[in-house]
Amino acid sequence: MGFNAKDALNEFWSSRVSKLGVFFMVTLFAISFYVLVSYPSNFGTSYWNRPQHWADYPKAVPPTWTQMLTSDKKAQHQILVTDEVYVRDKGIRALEYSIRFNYKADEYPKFTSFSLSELTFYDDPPFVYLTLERPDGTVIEDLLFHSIPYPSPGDEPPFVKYVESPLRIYLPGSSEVNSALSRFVRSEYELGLTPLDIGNSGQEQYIFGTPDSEGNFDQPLTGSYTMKIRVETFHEDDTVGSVKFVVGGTVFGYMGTDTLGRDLAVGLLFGFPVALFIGFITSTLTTIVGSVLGIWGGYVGGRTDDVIQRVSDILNNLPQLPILIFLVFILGQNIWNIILVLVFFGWPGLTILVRSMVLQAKEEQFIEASVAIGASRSWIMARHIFPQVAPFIFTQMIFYTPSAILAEAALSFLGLGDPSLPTWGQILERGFQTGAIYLGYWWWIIPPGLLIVITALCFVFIAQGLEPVVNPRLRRRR
Amino acid sequence: MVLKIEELHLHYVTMRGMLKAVDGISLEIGSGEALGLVGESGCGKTSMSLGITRLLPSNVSEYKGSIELEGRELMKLSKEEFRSDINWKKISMVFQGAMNSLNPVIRVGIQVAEPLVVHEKMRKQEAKERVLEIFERVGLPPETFDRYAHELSGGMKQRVVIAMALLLNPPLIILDEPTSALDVSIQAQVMNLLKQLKKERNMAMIFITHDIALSSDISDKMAVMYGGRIVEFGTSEQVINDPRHPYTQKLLASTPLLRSYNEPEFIPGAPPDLVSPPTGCNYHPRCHMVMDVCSRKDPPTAYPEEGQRVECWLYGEENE
Amino acid sequence: MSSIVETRNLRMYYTVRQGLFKTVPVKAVDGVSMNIKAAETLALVGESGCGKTSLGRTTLRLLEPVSGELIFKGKDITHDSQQSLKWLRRDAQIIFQDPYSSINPYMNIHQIMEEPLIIHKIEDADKRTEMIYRALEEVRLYPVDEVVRKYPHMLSGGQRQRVTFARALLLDPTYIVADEPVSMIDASSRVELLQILSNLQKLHNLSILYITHDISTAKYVSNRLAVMYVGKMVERGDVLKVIGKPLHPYTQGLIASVPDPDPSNRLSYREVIPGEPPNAINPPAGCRFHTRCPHVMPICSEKEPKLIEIEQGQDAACFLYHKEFVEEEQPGDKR
Amino acid sequence: MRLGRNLLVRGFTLLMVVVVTLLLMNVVLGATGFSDRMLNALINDQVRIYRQGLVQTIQDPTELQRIVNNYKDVLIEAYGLDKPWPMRLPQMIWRVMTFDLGKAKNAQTFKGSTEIYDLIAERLPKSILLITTSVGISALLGLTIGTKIATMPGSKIDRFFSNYSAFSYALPTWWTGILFILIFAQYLRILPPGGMYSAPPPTEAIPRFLDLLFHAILPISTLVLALSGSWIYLTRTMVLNTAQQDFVNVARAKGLPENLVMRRYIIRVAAPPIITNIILGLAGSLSGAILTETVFGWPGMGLLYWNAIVTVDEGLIIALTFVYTLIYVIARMILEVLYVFLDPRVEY
Repeated sequence: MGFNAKDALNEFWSSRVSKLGVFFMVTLFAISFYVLVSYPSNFGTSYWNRPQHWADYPKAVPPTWTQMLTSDKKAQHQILVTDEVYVRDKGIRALEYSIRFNYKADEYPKFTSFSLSELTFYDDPPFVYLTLERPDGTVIEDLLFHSIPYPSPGDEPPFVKYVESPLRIYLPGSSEVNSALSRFVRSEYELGLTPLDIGNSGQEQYIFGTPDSEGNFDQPLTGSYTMKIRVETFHEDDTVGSVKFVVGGTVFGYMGTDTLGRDLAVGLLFGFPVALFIGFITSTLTTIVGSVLGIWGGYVGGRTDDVIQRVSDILNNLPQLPILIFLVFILGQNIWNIILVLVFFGWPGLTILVRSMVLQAKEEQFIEASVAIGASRSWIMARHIFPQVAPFIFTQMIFYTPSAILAEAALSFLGLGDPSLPTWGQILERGFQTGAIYLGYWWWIIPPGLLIVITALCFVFIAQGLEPVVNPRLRRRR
Repeated sequence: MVLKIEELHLHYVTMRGMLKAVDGISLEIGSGEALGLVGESGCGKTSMSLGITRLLPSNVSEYKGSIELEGRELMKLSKEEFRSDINWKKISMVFQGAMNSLNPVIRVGIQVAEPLVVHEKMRKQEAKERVLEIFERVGLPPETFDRYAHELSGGMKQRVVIAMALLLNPPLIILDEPTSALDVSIQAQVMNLLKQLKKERNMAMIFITHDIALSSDISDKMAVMYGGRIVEFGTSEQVINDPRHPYTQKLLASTPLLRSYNEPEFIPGAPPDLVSPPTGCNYHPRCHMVMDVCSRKDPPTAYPEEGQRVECWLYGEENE
Repeated sequence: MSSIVETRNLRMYYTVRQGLFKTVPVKAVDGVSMNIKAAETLALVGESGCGKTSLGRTTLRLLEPVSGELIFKGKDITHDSQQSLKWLRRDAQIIFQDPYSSINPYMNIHQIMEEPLIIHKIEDADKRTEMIYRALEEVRLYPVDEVVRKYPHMLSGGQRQRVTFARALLLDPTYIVADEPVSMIDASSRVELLQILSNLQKLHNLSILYITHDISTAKYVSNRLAVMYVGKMVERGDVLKVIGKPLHPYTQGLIASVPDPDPSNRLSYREVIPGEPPNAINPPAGCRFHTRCPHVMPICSEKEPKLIEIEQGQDAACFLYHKEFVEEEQPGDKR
Repeated sequence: MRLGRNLLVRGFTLLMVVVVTLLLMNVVLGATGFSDRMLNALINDQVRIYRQGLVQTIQDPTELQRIVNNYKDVLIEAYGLDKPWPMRLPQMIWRVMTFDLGKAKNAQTFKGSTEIYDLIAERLPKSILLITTSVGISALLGLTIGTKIATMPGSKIDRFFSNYSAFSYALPTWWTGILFILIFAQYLRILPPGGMYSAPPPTEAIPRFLDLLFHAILPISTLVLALSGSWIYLTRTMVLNTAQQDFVNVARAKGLPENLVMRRYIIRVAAPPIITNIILGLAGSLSGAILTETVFGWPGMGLLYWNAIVTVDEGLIIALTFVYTLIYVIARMILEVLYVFLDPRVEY
């Protein structure tokens, strides 16, 4: 039967797995496209693998949605940032920020922290005041007071600070906060608690709670809070980049965080384009090398063929992973090294297959007919041999894509991934090395593996759907 | 009568629709008689033999009719009864292409001996002796017993396959194009062997071929198949010397003769597509004597002579 | 009449691997001299493996001769390079046995027919189309407009084979090797194809080498008949003479083996050649047929008979007719 | 003797594989300057020991330095460091083959040896135990289930296994292992999360064996899950292909009982190609084993490999790569022998 593109497409589309595969594939591409557009190019080095970037994030907490599974409402980790400033010029010049947030949990936050970045001042360093307005109308005045230290002697104004790393104040570590809270509970609830008592029993319950009849702070006060931040300055040109208030929770984001506080959702998303990139580049290069050598060797025959056959036989007989480990270890953990090594060991399998198909294809009499007409070798290979094996090669290319993705993941898992490009395998490796399995951090272990499996499956499904369409055995004449 | 078939139907389901490979066939063979089943490729000859031996492919959608062997109705037998009583004991078969009929990884002698061990519960040594006897009869040296199929020439393989079919001395043996893969000189040897065996053992044979000249080399009776039906049936003399159906006439006229001169003719057009056959007589689009009625109604069966049967409107009654 | 193709003592061996390192030559064509005249059809018959196909291919230089001479239209082309033979690829064509395999299933008929024209640099697309239409009309593939758009799988075997005929004719060749062109075609259409072939031959004054194992079709299309046995030509001559009165015992056996439709056939045994053909790696010494010959004599296993004229227009290589004519040993004979 | 020659040919090819691997490894080591660094480290180590031995007897520091430098020069010459790396190739290959690659940095045997050879000798049997058991079980599953479902193509169970094989292709072994630990060891707490024996291991033979079995369940299940899918599917395809051959029909026409047809005409004929695919699948099982050992802390060569990577132990990595190639080649050789006996047609 001749090759009919429309029939082939129909046949392909008639299978459920192909549809599933195509659906997944489209999704993968959409996500990858989103990532490519929205992520910075130096994501791996400047964000993912830079601990400072994740300082405000909770460490090793499960995703937010997990609280839907339990009766207790967990404290959601909130990172609240604003650069919307109100400048008050009467009296003391002050930059005022206001952050509204909701607190709905049944437990207290783990901690709170305040940050400020990109401060520029010209005269004396500014003072920072934090005031919290609570849902029940009570106000904790001057919850935090912080004076920015003086610049080093010899520095000239303007003094620019907190650009590389922001000023970060961890509230539980601050005795001033405890004193402020001690004042607050005395004036509001007439409770005599020393700052030391506050610090020992956890200041969060006093910031976020009200006492019951027995004076116990068991239940957090839920509702809308407003944190007012006032930066009092001594020069009219002083500016602040942004301020940040963190309510430390026990659940975070869509995918939770790892022990470094990295938002796993961010890392997992980045894995999409990387996986597709590795898969496609590797399978494309492998296919090109493999099919060119296969067609050439198979058709031309003779000594060229012998050499190609020998080499591919030997390479194909090597156990891949050990050699992969060895080569990547020696050559360096660079994505291109990994891809090149995968291609180097990938082509022989395809060459052997393509060659055997070409040997069969060249027995077709229309090849000899073409020779008899006076066609050149390249004409015959391009016009008569290639079209016969092309659908098969295409399927093999799709089939090889997941194995490249899996191979990279395996290498990454063994600690040989390219650190500048975070992949799912690397996330898993970090999790494994940290002992996430034994600590029960399932959200660190299951999603990356699942994504690898789904991505690989999507290609396998498509290849399976294509197989009956292109398999020459299933597509015999008459 | 050894074999009597009535209204045998065998239809397949294909991607394109229902394929009526065998569409109501009747024939009968007496003991010691050879029936030549002649037809072009795709006319249903091979399906017919599969229908008789019940070696049905998985896509069969309809299989009905009556097959009577030595007075016993085969269609009523269960699968297991058919296997243990009929297969090879009563009907053996020589398939097209001896190369593919032999298991490549088992010594041929063992394959030949198998039916003796399975059906007659013979001990291995005894079975081997019987196989060697029959090998000698078909002209195979005893060493053949321990050979693998790929070590034998085409002619030898064909003899092995024939020996295998003869082994249990069945009353009926079906030969499906047994010589089409062989060279003419070997083909003649095999035909002579078949003729001898037929005479010696008084076996009934169905000899399936596309070559009417070859068929005449052994057949006492002939059945000409076209588009899933037998269009003409009779003794070899009747069919070859006095063909009645226009198709048989043209088929004979299109055969180049070696020993006398004729200007061969051809039949225009192509055999019918059995998924969507023409209405009325299957042959009418190619027939040189086509009439109005041919395209409208199925042709009647006529009996121009004793023992001769033709499905054609030329000989049909008007009231059909 | 002048010869279009002539071979002198042509030999073509190919090698097969036996074991790992050893290769042995198969003497497919082992010293064949023949000629095909202008506008004549020579039928080459023999059983599978006798070298008839190899001989046909070698005359087109699709297989490389190891020795002897190959003369095409008076020019020795035995050793010309493939690059310098482009004219031959235009002037000589081949038709294959299997119509299902001899045209590319991925191309439509127009593309299939266009290929030789593009290769031979016929640049004008309109002219190409015109040539294609004319050729398809000559092989009676109507309606041409529809046929050119079809793919091979939409055609029957006979129609496909007509496409290959038309393609072979496109470049207006003088010589065609037809290698079993009808053996895979149904009996009812076979004759039609043979008629087309004969008509084309007359119309274009073609010289045809008709290779077949079926002597009865050879009788209808050819002027002369040549019989090959294990790489050697054993008999040749006017087709009706050879069939009517074959000289070589092999030809006699071959002809006796072929039945005509006749109900009385079943009543008698056919005269047959005993045994099977020897293999061409190690052919018997002397006359290659002596192992199966009913008339074998001592000399037959010692010397090789020469192919010489026995009767007017009929040559045979057999000691029954001429004990004195021994094939001279060729330098290439000894391994 | 065709059989013997065939085996010889295969043996030769596989020997070539080992040679090429060695060559490839050493060329890469040489060209990247890795072997220079390694040999330097080796020499410095020896020089340090030599110096310590001399410090007691030679008081004069310049004299000491001179003697030590002399010794170092001798070593440099002995190790061939004064020559460019291609000249050292034969020596280097020999070194790899004899595991003469220094000591392991951060691993030792039970008895405390850090010699690479001792380490591998201790770990190898444990890996082989894991690999052979899993390969054996997978092959058994592949053969039984594969032939079974081949008799009912298109059925539910057939479709189930074809989906299963797609899954097992897409499922990374190591992730499966991690999931197993998470489920069976972490949450259900019915199986140990890793290791080969409990600590302390039982001393008596039978409890010891049961303990080993207990620890082996998860790693073996992981490997079997990864391997069996494709083997089942392959067996099914091969059996289905064979079942379509003419001689199977002939066997049925002969009235042979269906189980005999299945055994002698289908499975027997399909066996050689199935074996071929199992041979090819071996490479996969090896890599699966490295990762599985790592995940489960199975103290075989795979875990050693991982340790070597984590501790950047060049010598150990080189030696292990070589050993893995060797194992693979030997396993293939065994299967090839089997193959030659199975298929009378085989000719190379």
